[in-house]
Amino acid sequence: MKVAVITFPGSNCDQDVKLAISKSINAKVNMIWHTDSTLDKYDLVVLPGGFSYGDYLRPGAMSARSPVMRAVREHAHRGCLVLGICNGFQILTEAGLLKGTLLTNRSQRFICSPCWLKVETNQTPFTCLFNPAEPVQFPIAHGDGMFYLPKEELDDLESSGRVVFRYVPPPGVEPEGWENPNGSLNNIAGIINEKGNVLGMMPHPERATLKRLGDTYGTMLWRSIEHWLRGGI
Amino acid sequence: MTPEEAGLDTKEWEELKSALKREPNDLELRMVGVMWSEHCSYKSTRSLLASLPKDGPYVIAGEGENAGVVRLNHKLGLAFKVESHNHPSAISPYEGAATGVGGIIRDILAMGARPVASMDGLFFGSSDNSRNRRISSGVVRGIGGYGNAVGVPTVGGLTIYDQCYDENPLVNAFCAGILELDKACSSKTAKPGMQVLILGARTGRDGIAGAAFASTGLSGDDGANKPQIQIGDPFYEKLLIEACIELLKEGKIQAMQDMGAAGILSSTSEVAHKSGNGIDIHCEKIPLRETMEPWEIFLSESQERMLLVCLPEDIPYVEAVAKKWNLECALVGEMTDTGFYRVFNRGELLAELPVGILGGDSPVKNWPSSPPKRSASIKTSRSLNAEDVVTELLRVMQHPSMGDHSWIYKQYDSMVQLRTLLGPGNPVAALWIEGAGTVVFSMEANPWICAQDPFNGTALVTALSIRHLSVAGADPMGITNCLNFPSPEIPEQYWELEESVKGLATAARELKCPVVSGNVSLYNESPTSRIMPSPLIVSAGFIPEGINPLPPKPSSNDEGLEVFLV
Amino acid sequence: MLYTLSVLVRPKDGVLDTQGRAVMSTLREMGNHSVVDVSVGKFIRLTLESKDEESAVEAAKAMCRDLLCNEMIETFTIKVGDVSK
Amino acid sequence: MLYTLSVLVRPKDGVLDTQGRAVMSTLREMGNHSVVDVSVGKFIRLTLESKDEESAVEAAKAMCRDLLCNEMIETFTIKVGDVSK
Ligand SMILES: Nc1ncnc2c1ncn2[C@@H]1O[C@H](COP(=O)(O)OP(=O)(O)O)[C@@H](O)[C@H]1O
Repeated sequence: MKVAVITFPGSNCDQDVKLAISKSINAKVNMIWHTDSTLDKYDLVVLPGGFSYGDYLRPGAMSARSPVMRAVREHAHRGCLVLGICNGFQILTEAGLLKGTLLTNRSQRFICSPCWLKVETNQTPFTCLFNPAEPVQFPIAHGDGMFYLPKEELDDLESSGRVVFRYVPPPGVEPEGWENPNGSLNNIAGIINEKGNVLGMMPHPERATLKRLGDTYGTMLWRSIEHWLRGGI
Repeated sequence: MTPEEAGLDTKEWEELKSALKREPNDLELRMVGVMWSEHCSYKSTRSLLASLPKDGPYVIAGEGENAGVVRLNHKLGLAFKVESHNHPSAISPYEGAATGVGGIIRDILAMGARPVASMDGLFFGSSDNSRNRRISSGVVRGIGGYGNAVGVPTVGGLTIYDQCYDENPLVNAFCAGILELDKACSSKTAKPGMQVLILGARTGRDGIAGAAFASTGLSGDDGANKPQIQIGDPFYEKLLIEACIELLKEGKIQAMQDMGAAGILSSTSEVAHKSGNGIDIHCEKIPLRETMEPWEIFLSESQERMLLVCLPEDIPYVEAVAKKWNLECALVGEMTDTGFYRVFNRGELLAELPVGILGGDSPVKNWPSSPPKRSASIKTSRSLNAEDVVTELLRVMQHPSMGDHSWIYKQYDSMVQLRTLLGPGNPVAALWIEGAGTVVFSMEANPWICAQDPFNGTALVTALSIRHLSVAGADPMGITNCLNFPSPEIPEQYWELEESVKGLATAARELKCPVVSGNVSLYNESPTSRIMPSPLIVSAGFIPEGINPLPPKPSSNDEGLEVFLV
Repeated sequence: MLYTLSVLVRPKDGVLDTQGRAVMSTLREMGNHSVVDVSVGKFIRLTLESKDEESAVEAAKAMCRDLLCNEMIETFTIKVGDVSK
Repeated sequence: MLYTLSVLVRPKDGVLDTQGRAVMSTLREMGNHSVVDVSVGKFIRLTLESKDEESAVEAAKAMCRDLLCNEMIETFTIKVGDVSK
């Protein structure tokens, strides 16, 4: 399996993603520079987290217009897999590859903390090995993670089952009075496109991969992708 | 410009003239004024700091470098340092704290290390007023805003509240980096004939003479200090880090220096002085954002710039890497064997000073020292009954300094780079270093004890910090420290500083944990208040690979286990 | 000819303007009870080379659509000159 | 009476405009070579209750000093009405 991790100026989780993937599955991971214009022969393209272009203007706005994004778009149109994590998710929405936008957290503050998620569907290449009944824990670290989409489109997203990850209260905490960390509509933490090959998520699976750092729920995401690419679902 | 305006007293002015055997011109005078300021020259503390133990089994580089370096194994080293950004943070909390983080990161980078972790020591006023709230929220946002974006995790810190910081908040920024020992960088390795480049941002009129500003008390009139503030751009810094590391990997940097206080002037004169050479700088080659006078160019503290010293044949390579990362790169001068610091503008010689005058041979100041007369109200011992103990304990526990600081560290990315074993919220911070083992940091301060007894207080804080390492199972490697004090010009205050340094030296020596780097911030006082002696200590420890690190965190399964007091 | 244009970008409606709401509540906490609404947007000043004013405005419009404004959540207005002058 | 005021906050001349620098280089990379300068600031629209225009402007000025503008690095201008209209 061949993976491309794109480095935009200001990306800072690119090496982390590479490390997490290499430690979890049998994959060759290449770093791709934002000015490159081709992305042939990759099974998975990852847009990593960070502060590309310093989050200036709007997070992800400038990266979405960089040369490599044309290749990412073609790659997505061919039906190949694209994963955007955190800033990568913001870039995918700015590039129009995913619906919606990520607004500044309701608290107006950056939040770095562990976070519980429900996997809404395992009918995607990214989640096929997850058990939707079991919540998982991926950390979040962002200032702009409040998912927003106008009402009709949001309803459409929900009814077509394209919400993949949702924030849920930590185990033992009552949903009553609980608020998601950033104010996201419908507690949305990650969504997929209509075709089902482009996933964007605010939480960081690569930060929940290495055993010595704690939980390893993230490994399941990498293994799902590997499993799906081998033809299983 | 008079000598006084340049910040020189009569004695210094006489010394300068006799060293030069002539009167300096305007530009020279300004340059000397800044380099002889407290902030750049350590003139009040140089002799005190000489007593600190500096050598130990782990130490590779210490004195006179941008940061201390200790050895983890035969391949890898750890560079670390803490630095104050107190005055700028008081004036403009967000920008001041942010550029503090940026500056210490560049110090670590200058050793040839990749910055891997930050910590912040914050001392805020305790009075509940809008100014204090503005300062604390601005500082925290600034530290997060810079650290998060630049991709260096903030893995711990310390927050102290006391009224003495109402007017004089303190922001101490710590950073650590990992380097390959055979690629370590130093300003000592520059040689005549090598080229001098500035990599990074253009120079503008920000933070001019900030170093001199940091060497005086706050005037109370914020307005007057306004133009001196620098603006940080973590995005640009991230590019600068990556570009420098790429160049280091390829061995294209012979010597490197960050541009901190007194910008181009201090970085270039330090390289020349420490390597024992001379240097020629050509003013017109320095990329500017706006038209500026030569003295402004030399003193500007524009952020996100590094000084590189490279071999002539490597210049095209360096320029290509700069282009890739979209950074300005300009060849501005060359190392010489003249022993002189020379400034040219389009060939015209503007300044010519012996390198030593700028780089280190500034006159020292010996302030009078006298122990304060203890007021009778301070009792050294007092008998307490059980009830008193509970009351006192509750009083201490309710102090905001003991409170929950998670509102602060939740705003910091503590996990990026995937090394954080223990982040904020733990007694120590711990990082996993691939190919070496676990590095542990402990940051401590206790100004209240230091105010009672600066010698024992500082020794105690140092011992506490090192004890934290031992509890985590780590072998102490070295200490960095930030000495935050009020003006040394008052004999009682100078005495406190003296005692504190002695306390640090004694504890470090006894506990065999050498002081590898540090920073002094004096004049933390306003017309109406001064800070308590506030030395801050960070110690670094190591647990080699293969040894089971860090005792497990207490958990509910521990019920029934016995507790020992050792 | 060099033209200076002011691009004013505003959040589309009150619901989305979390920053505006945060600023308003801070302003009120600080004692400014007369404030009834705050919206926080961007003021982007462009200086560009163009043959005439009309094409300068057209160019700016295109830049707004392509980059400066996210039309899902924001609206923009272009004014000739620097509106802050 | 209700007054609407436009507050335009800009990076001070000479102060590094980190956003403007990044936006300009992206605009140019996208092919807008005619752009020679970009500055990114804030457009804050305030609506407030006031007895007359003059005191509305005075109130807005105070809010700028206290919160909306960091005069160390920014300058502000207040215009009566919504400049984006
Ligand atoms: N300014 C800060 N930045 C990051 N972490 C902080 C900060 N202040 C406190 N912390 C974290 O909060 C925890 C408790 O802080 P503190 O009460 O000062 O420490 P302790 O009581 O363990 O000496 C520590 O783990 C520390 O790392």
